[in-house]
Amino acid sequence: MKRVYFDYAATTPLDKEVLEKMIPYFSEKFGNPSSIYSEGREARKVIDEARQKVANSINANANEIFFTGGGTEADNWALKGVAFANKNKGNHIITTVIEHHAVLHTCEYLEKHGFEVTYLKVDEYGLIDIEELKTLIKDTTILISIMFANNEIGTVQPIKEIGQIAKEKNIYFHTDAVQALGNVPIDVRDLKVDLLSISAHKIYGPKGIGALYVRKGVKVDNLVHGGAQERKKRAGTENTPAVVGFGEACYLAVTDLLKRNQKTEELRDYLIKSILSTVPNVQLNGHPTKRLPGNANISFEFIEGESLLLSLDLVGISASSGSACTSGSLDPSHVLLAIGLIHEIAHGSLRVTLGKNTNKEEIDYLLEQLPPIVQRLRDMSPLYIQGGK
Amino acid sequence: MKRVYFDYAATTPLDKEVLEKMIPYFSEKFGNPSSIYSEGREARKVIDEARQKVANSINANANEIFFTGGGTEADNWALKGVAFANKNKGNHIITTVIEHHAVLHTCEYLEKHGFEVTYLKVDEYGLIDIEELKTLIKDTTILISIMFANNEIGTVQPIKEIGQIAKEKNIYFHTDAVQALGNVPIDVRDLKVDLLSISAHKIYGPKGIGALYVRKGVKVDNLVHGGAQERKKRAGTENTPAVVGFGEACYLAVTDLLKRNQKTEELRDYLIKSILSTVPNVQLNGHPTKRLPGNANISFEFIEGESLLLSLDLVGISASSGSACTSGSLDPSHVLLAIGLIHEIAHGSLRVTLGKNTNKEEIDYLLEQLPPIVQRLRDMSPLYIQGGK
Amino acid sequence: MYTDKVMEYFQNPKNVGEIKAADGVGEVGSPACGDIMRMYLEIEDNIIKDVKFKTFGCGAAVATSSMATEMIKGKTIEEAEKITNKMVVSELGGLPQEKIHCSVLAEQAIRAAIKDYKSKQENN
Amino acid sequence: MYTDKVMEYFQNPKNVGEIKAADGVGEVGSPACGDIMRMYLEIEDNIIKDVKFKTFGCGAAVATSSMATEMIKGKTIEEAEKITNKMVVSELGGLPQEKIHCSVLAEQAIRAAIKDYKSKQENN
Ligand SMILES: Cc1ncc(COP(=O)(O)O)c(C=O)c1O
Ligand SMILES: Cc1ncc(COP(=O)(O)O)c(C=O)c1O
Repeated sequence: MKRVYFDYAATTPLDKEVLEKMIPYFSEKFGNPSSIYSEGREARKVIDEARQKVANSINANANEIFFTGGGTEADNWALKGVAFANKNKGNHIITTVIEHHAVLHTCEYLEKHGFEVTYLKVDEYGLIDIEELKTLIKDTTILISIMFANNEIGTVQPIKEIGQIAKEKNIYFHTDAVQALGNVPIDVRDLKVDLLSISAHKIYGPKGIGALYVRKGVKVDNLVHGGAQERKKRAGTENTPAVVGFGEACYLAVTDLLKRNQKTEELRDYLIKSILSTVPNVQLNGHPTKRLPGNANISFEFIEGESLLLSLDLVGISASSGSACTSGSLDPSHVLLAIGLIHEIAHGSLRVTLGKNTNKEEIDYLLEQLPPIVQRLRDMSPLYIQGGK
Repeated sequence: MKRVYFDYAATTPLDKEVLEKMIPYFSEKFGNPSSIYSEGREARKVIDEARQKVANSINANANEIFFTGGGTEADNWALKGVAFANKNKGNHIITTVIEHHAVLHTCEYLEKHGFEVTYLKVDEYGLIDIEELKTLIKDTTILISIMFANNEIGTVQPIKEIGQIAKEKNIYFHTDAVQALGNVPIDVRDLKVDLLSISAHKIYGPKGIGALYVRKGVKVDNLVHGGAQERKKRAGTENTPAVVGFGEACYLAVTDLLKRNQKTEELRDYLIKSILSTVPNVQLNGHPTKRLPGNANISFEFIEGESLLLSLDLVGISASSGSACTSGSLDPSHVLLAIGLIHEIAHGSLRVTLGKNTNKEEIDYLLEQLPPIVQRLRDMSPLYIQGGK
Repeated sequence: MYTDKVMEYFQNPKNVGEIKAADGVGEVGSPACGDIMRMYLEIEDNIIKDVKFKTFGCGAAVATSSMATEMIKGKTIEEAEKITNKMVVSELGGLPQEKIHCSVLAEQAIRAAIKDYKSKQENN
Repeated sequence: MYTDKVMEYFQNPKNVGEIKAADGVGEVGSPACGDIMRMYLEIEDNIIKDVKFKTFGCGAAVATSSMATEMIKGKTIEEAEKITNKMVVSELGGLPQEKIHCSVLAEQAIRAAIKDYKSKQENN
């Protein structure tokens, strides 16, 4: 059976072009970049080049880019690193209730270690309130960490405004841009961001590598201690092929970004409109316009997400849900609850995320398969009464 | 120019066979293993299989293996994780002065966070004294972390005896086995090890992946917070191709281990004997027999290591040194100083590490090139007086 | 994650539906926790003549509902009461650890429906 | 990490050796820190007629020693005293940041050798 992948927000296939660039660094040019002989120098050189490409993709300087083992590590590092390095200035951190777990669980950890964390709530579209943010800032606030774009509902925050406020108040501003890179233009200077997390596998790069942008001058403790790699900021033998791949992926991610987005948004809007107009008792989650170009998140009343995913999988469609069942917990997505969805609606959510090669045929296949599946599950549901609630 | 690589302790080329197994998981079977659709389930399955292979290579259970971003992260996790999770029992940690920086700098970090660390010294061969270890144990000792085999001088510690003592005293025992895996048979049950760090790129596996063995029942805090991956112990999207490669590399690393070691040791002993008998004013560092099969570490009086490495590089030979100059610091290797070498001798050390494909021709090429280079550098050295000191 | 048998029961569940004038109806679970199971029993001479279910829930919830209905159909009430979630799970060839709680729901739904039948009988 | 010119000077250093009855000898650095430079000067009529060096140290130390000797050969003492480590580094086309300290050694060695020459002159 032909398969159609609609979960690009979860992970993307490694671009063949990117893999090509990585291949030589696995078995032939495998030298440790910390070594001074020719194999090592060669590795060092391509790492420097890749670092420049990553930096270019967010308008940073190369020496502000530090490679990590992924987006999660970058988030952990940003929060713990800033918190512990600046605890003499204060112990208060502001974040939001809809952050990725990489940020939320790190905040919980920090709360156990003497920090106070305020979780900004969001409106029905998943947007924070800038005015509320201002009122929450205290003398002890040392860090604001607000995600660039949400991984579930795709809502894009007013990053520039937040950066402005943080700058005025002299507070560090970190943003988790794992979902934003390659989907939204990012300029760390213009946005006045101090720290920013990214991850390669979300932009057709390799898994197991990410980066933290740390603006020059920002005080941040190390997270991973050891050798002198990454200018003594992040220890561990450099993953040369992954770094090379990440550099290339970043380059491709920002090339023709706006043109690509236009195409993606058209397809995505066609998808959303079609579903909303053909399937009753559905609702779009997230902001109607301030959202990632490839993100559609729709709740189907009366049915549960995992059943929907399994049914789609059986006809060759891969998508994701905010249902708890997939993770074995009982609560559905904290993001869907945060935008005010009641439990059973949150359980019945479907996240369809489009990639750069998604085409209309794939969307049409989904549009053909989805309604009967929803109907079948509704027919099976004790919550469903023909013709609505 | 043909190049001869003698720095297998720094990193190894990815085995072509291993790369073959990884390739499908980059661009085709790229699904996120946490997803429930077919692409995700497929990834989950191969990760489970790889975990079993890694477990088999050290006689652990699969559910005691947790993948990390490398050996450094595994060391950081083991030490910080055990320290913070058990601080109600005590705050004392015992390690050695010759650990890798991944352990040493983590210990320094822990000292800043209220832990007391005792650094066991070593004898002229780099061995710890078991009796001394016993006397250092206190009521507050919660962790002993002693490396399996040293990365610079190759000395292999009496791990089983340490495990026995730790067990008797009810203290957790961690060992950094990054250099040991694939070179020494490892059986965590027999050795009574509670935690053990390994890294794939040292055993012809991919860079950017390692693992921490955590014996069932050991209390350890998380290091990287976020998603529910690795049974909620280590967050971050799984690096499927790297995991698959690590599994395969572990399998190959322990297959025919003893036969491979015999060959390697023969070559290594031939190398050492030849240098010691043809070049005056040299000495072997590390233990004569209790050492890694592929490790030769030799000091050449009157010359400095980086010059030696550069000269060797110019004739196509890659090797490593304990000289400080390579790292930009002034002090030479802490390991060489710990075994009692004076500074100028430590600076003039050469580490030659053999790999599984190293052959006699390569050794002979080194033996042909090395003596005139050493002589040339000595002739340039103000410390050298013809015919000895 | 699911066995082929679970997927087969998820894809082609037996006994989905309602029984209009059922002799016993049981509903367990809650929308909040993502699983609701409603079971309808038709009982004659102490024998479960027919059984139907409706389930809002994950794949495991649907499959266990279906399997449970099959296991009790044609059985006496006493026999049906002895069906445990473990038996349902083992008939399905196992469930992932984190899904075991769904099978408990099936067991509870049967008991709730039988209880409902019994209380109706008493009230008669 | 090193420029081609540094590598060229490392591989084929000029003026390696000793001057038996040198007019001035300067040694700087210490084995502990991994760099020792010894410089020998032959001076006639205030002009550096010949210069030789011996160096224990890294590639940068060897290359800067060699370059420094070339830069002062044939120069007056006053001119030689004006040579700074920056000038040596720039002649070599740059050095990695962490190696700049090696070039300071070359500057110091020249000054030490000239000082030795001057003190010998005074004692004469
Ligand atoms: C918003 C966001 N932050 C962080 C992460 C974690 O990144 P990684 O999987 O590279 O650890 C993800 C994806 O999983 C994400 O979507
Ligand atoms: C003994 C030892 N421990 C830890 C490490 C760190 O491993 P990795 O480079 O995978 O982070 C190394 C190698 O660099 C090592 O030799």
